[in-house]
Amino acid sequence: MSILINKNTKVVVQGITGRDGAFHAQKMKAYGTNVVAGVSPGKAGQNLEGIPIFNSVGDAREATGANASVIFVPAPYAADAILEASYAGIELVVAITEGVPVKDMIRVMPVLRQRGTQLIGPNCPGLITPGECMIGILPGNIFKTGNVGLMSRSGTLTYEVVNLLTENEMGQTTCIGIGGDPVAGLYYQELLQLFENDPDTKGVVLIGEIGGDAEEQAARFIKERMTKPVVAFIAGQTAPPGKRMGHAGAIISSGTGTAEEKIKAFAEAGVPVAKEPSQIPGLLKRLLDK
Amino acid sequence: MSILINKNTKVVVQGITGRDGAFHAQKMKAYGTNVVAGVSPGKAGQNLEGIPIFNSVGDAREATGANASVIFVPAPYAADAILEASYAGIELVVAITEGVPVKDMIRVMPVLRQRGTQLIGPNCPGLITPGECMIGILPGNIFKTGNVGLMSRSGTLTYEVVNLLTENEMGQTTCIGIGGDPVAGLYYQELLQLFENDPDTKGVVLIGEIGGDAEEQAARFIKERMTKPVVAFIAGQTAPPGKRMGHAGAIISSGTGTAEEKIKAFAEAGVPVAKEPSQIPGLLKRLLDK
Amino acid sequence: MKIHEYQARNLFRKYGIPVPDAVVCHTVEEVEALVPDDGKLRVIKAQVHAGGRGKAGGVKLARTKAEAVENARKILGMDIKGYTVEKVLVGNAVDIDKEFYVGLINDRNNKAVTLMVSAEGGVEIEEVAKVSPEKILKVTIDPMMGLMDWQAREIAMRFFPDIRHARTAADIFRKLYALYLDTDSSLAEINPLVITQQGDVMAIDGKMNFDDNALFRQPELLEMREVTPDEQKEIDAHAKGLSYIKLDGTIGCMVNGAGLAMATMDMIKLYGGEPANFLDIGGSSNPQKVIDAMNILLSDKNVKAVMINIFGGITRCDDVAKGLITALDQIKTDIPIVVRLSGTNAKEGLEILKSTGLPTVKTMSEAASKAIELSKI
Amino acid sequence: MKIHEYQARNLFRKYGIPVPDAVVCHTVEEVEALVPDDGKLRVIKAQVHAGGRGKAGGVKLARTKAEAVENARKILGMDIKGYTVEKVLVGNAVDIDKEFYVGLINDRNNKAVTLMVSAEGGVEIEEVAKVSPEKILKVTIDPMMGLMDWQAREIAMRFFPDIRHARTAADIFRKLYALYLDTDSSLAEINPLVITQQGDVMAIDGKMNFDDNALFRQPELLEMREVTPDEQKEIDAHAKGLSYIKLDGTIGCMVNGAGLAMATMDMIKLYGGEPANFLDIGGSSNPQKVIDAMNILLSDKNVKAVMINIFGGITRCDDVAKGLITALDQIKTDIPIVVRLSGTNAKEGLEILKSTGLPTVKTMSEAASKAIELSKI
Repeated sequence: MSILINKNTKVVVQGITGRDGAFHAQKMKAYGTNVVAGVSPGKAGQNLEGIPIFNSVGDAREATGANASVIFVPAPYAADAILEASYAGIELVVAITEGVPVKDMIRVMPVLRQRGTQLIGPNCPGLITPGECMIGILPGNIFKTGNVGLMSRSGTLTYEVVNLLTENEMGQTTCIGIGGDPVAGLYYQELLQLFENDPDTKGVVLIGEIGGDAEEQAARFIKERMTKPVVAFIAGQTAPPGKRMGHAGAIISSGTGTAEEKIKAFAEAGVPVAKEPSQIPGLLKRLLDK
Repeated sequence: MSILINKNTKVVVQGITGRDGAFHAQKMKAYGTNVVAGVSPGKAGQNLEGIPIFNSVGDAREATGANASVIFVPAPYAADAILEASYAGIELVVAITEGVPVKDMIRVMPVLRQRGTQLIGPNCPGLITPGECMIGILPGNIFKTGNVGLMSRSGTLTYEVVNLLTENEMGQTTCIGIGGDPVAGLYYQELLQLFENDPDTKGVVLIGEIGGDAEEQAARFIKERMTKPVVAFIAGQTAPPGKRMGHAGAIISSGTGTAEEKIKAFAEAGVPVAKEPSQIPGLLKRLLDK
Repeated sequence: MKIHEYQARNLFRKYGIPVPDAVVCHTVEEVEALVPDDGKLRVIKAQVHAGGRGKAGGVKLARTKAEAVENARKILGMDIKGYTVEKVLVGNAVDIDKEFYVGLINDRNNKAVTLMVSAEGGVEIEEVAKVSPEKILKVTIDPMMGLMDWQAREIAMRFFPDIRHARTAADIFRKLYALYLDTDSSLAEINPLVITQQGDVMAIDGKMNFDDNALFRQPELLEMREVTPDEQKEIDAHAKGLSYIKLDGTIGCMVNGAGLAMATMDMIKLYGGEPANFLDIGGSSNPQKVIDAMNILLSDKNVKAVMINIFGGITRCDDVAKGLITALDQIKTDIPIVVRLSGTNAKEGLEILKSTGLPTVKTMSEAASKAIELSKI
Repeated sequence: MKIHEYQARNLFRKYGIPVPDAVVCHTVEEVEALVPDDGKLRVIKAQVHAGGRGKAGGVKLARTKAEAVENARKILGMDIKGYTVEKVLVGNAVDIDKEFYVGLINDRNNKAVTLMVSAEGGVEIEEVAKVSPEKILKVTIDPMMGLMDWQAREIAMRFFPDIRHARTAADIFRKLYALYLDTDSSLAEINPLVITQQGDVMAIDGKMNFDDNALFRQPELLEMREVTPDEQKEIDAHAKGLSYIKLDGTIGCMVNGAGLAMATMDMIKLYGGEPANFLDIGGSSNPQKVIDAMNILLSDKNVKAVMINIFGGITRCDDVAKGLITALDQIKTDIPIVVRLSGTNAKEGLEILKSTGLPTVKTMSEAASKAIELSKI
């Protein structure tokens, strides 16, 4: 078992003829993901290394039964691509695109809610259920099947942590990069709930960042609802207030969103917070062995 | 029994300090309608002949438990008033205001659908359950309790017909003026369904007009779903194509919406169509006596 | 409210919808002055608020400037369905490869705006709708999201196999929708939208109507308004709180309420007469309104008898009767008038009117028969 | 992106939000020339991208023109939190009866724009939020419907008992929201919004930030952009595909990925050092990027050692190693450099780097300790 995606997930790649879209479509396929279609308006009938291309997500879904999509279209058009997927009936949309205006995402959100579309991202590396399905730009080779669930706002930091887990023989059910943007799709709480419900997930790693109060909310959620152990890590403890650290999401403002507050919230929820990534496997193992 | 309103309906009057609002609020109260509140921003604490005035529909609803509202505010602000009522949790909104831009109504519709608000109008005379509750500008004295349901796109034509029914001792369960605007709230089909479900309603009178295809759709609905007898009348048989007859809704265009087509549709549904209003009571009586 | 093709064209241009170059001319002299002598093929089109101007000879081609002047001379001043042609649009003709229809309309059933596209462009869409409705693609536009990029593109790709054409067409759909919303339009058509032999996608002819209820917030549209004398009469009536439409019969009618007014006209016809007009005086017993209404009514020389049909609702019939007496005192006319009063306090009202010696009746049917009878004397 | 108060003021004006009369002056001479000698009370305010300018002496009152000139002289050229004051706003002082706070912000939790209003205006809203959050009314704006008329009025009526004030305030809320949307804003504040003793409602001071991701479609905002030298460095880095923020420590770091870069800085601190910067080179093994990054890094004279922290994902570590060699060949520096490679093909990468003689390690912890150690030599 896993959450959100598995070997039955059928993926359509939006923007498959772009540089990144083409590259990662092939990477996903090589990993074993069931990439059933690509979308590129005006290129219907062509194919990319055997992946058939359609004019629209609607056409792709009708022809292939795709139920998940991954978006590589440029930022100015990304929100529209999300809408297209949602209206076409795609259940899970993974938006890799970086730099999507916040206003566009705010506009999209009510539609997704109404239509019951689940969104990961934008500005995220995607998600993976090791050995079954990888959607996005994750380096599949560092993941390993197992019983740890992982969610993170960062990219390479996630890989760093996954690598440590894998090196310590702690494989993963599903790992999700939720993206660092201020307004994004599925967030810690929804994913924590999914991991709580997934029988194969025995423990969860939560990788947070400064900015916002998503980690504080996650901490409260864990305290109230989670029975499974969670270990956290917060990046950006030394970041100066008001400075952007690469992600639009990582701004400390209004006196909330500091690493101290987040660490305190986790402490109150009984969630151990690793001082450095290398402590994570050990902290989690201790809780799992209890 | 009746549909939509009865003696338990609590009405708030939006725009109660305007000329029409004040006049008809008192008329409604005089008829016996339970007018519990009026709204006029900035005039909270005042009252109109004992009807307490509030700053907003939200305040009025909270204080009085109003579950229906009637709108007399001027056309440019009418759609906003409908939204205010809907967001305040009012279940039935009756918009009397004439001249509301169609674009405003189109904008309002999805909100009403999402929030489950029922709308009558705009540009309508309102509705009445004789002896229990009158919301709008209907002349209460011509109505009489009984078992005929009536719905109409016109104002005075409705009174004409009601008067004939009443003179013929055929009282009414509920009479609704649905308004003549191109985009309006509850329409024939929804109301036919409500009358079909109302045990006290034994037969229905449908008064239509040229323009649109609401009557054709109603005819299909009657054929497929109604067990109770319906008698129809269509105004505007002599109207020249393309001319506006007072209501924005009464335009014949694109070769649909003519009286002939509507009459044909009713004939196919087995619904007798009166040639002139005075035939209506007789036609209905014959069906009820069967 | 309607506008001319050239006005729709200006709006299209303002919104970035491509149209061929053209000039509006009011006189033959203007055509001489404004149309260059460059040997280009041009189209001269009458600008009137009437359909079917092509069949009426209001659209002509010109291969030379001389021919353009000649044809403009023929069209200017021409009568098309009762409208005199006061302007022509002289535009560059384009080499059309394929024609399409694009339209936006307020859709009563879906309570939203509907986009219609058809590959049967250049002909009357009403005909297409009747004969082969399956050839018109109809898409309801979500009022919350508008016409989305992907959606416009998906629709365009069904009609334009070349993606470049499809992208331009999608862009035109979206711009037309923006124009439609911004101007409180009730109908916006491009017919035809064409692909030229040079591969350009552009709007050749356009039509727009607007929601009269929204004109209060559309000052720019009001400036474009042009009215015929008949329309002016209707507008003047509206300003007085009356709704008036002239028709061709002999029985003038004055009614309170639009539905009842239509039913009154129908009844006149049913009883063998022909209504001279639609006239709704609304819900008021104000004598001035009755005077205004009667004046408008009687200015129509075809009227041989008048039927006044009032149903008393909130307004009581006795009040209406008093208003009628004041009004009829001021209006001296030989045209016979039948008054029907019914509803609230009808008895009292009829009693009051007895003194006038006017024929009074209690039902619509009686009123109609009586008026027809009197019109034939 | 941030703009100055006077720029926000211009935007307010454009959207019909009332503001007091004022002029922007760059020099004392401009103040002499532009400020009339009318005896009106004026406020001279430093225009800098820093908060707390009042406390820093950047805001002064002037009762006469002479005093205005004098105070402008004091403020122009002043240093506020590292920013030199190059402009002052000289505006008419108003007689304030009551002050309010109004703000719009992108709300992560509700995934919508939130309107905040407080009767505690004129002070730092962050303080109010900390001390008495119940004094701030927060309303999430439905992205579909926007800030509706009735809603703005209802909110305004809670703060302004006089309906005339409430209507003006509601109007200001709606205009501010329109401005916010149109400009892809991420923060728009009026603080304070005041009622004057004359009964006018107006915006006295304003602040706006904008979504950098949307600047591509906001050419007017780009024209307003003013950057400090430090910001320029960050912008230049961004243009090269790098994300750079200068800090005050001695350990320069170069990392792929923002989260990992932050974790790297944290680790340096954890191990007793101080990071000199945040520098994310993104996901690429392009040697040019490494060269650019190193050049930026080493331009900071405080840097005593460099820690390169690369996690190979899709990008393989051996490719990165090759890029590093090319880059380090071109950069001659005495500053010690520690390289950490991990992830995909880390072994091969480390092998390749051996030839360079650079200290290479496999974990972040090792890299941090080593870099700190080398920085102290």
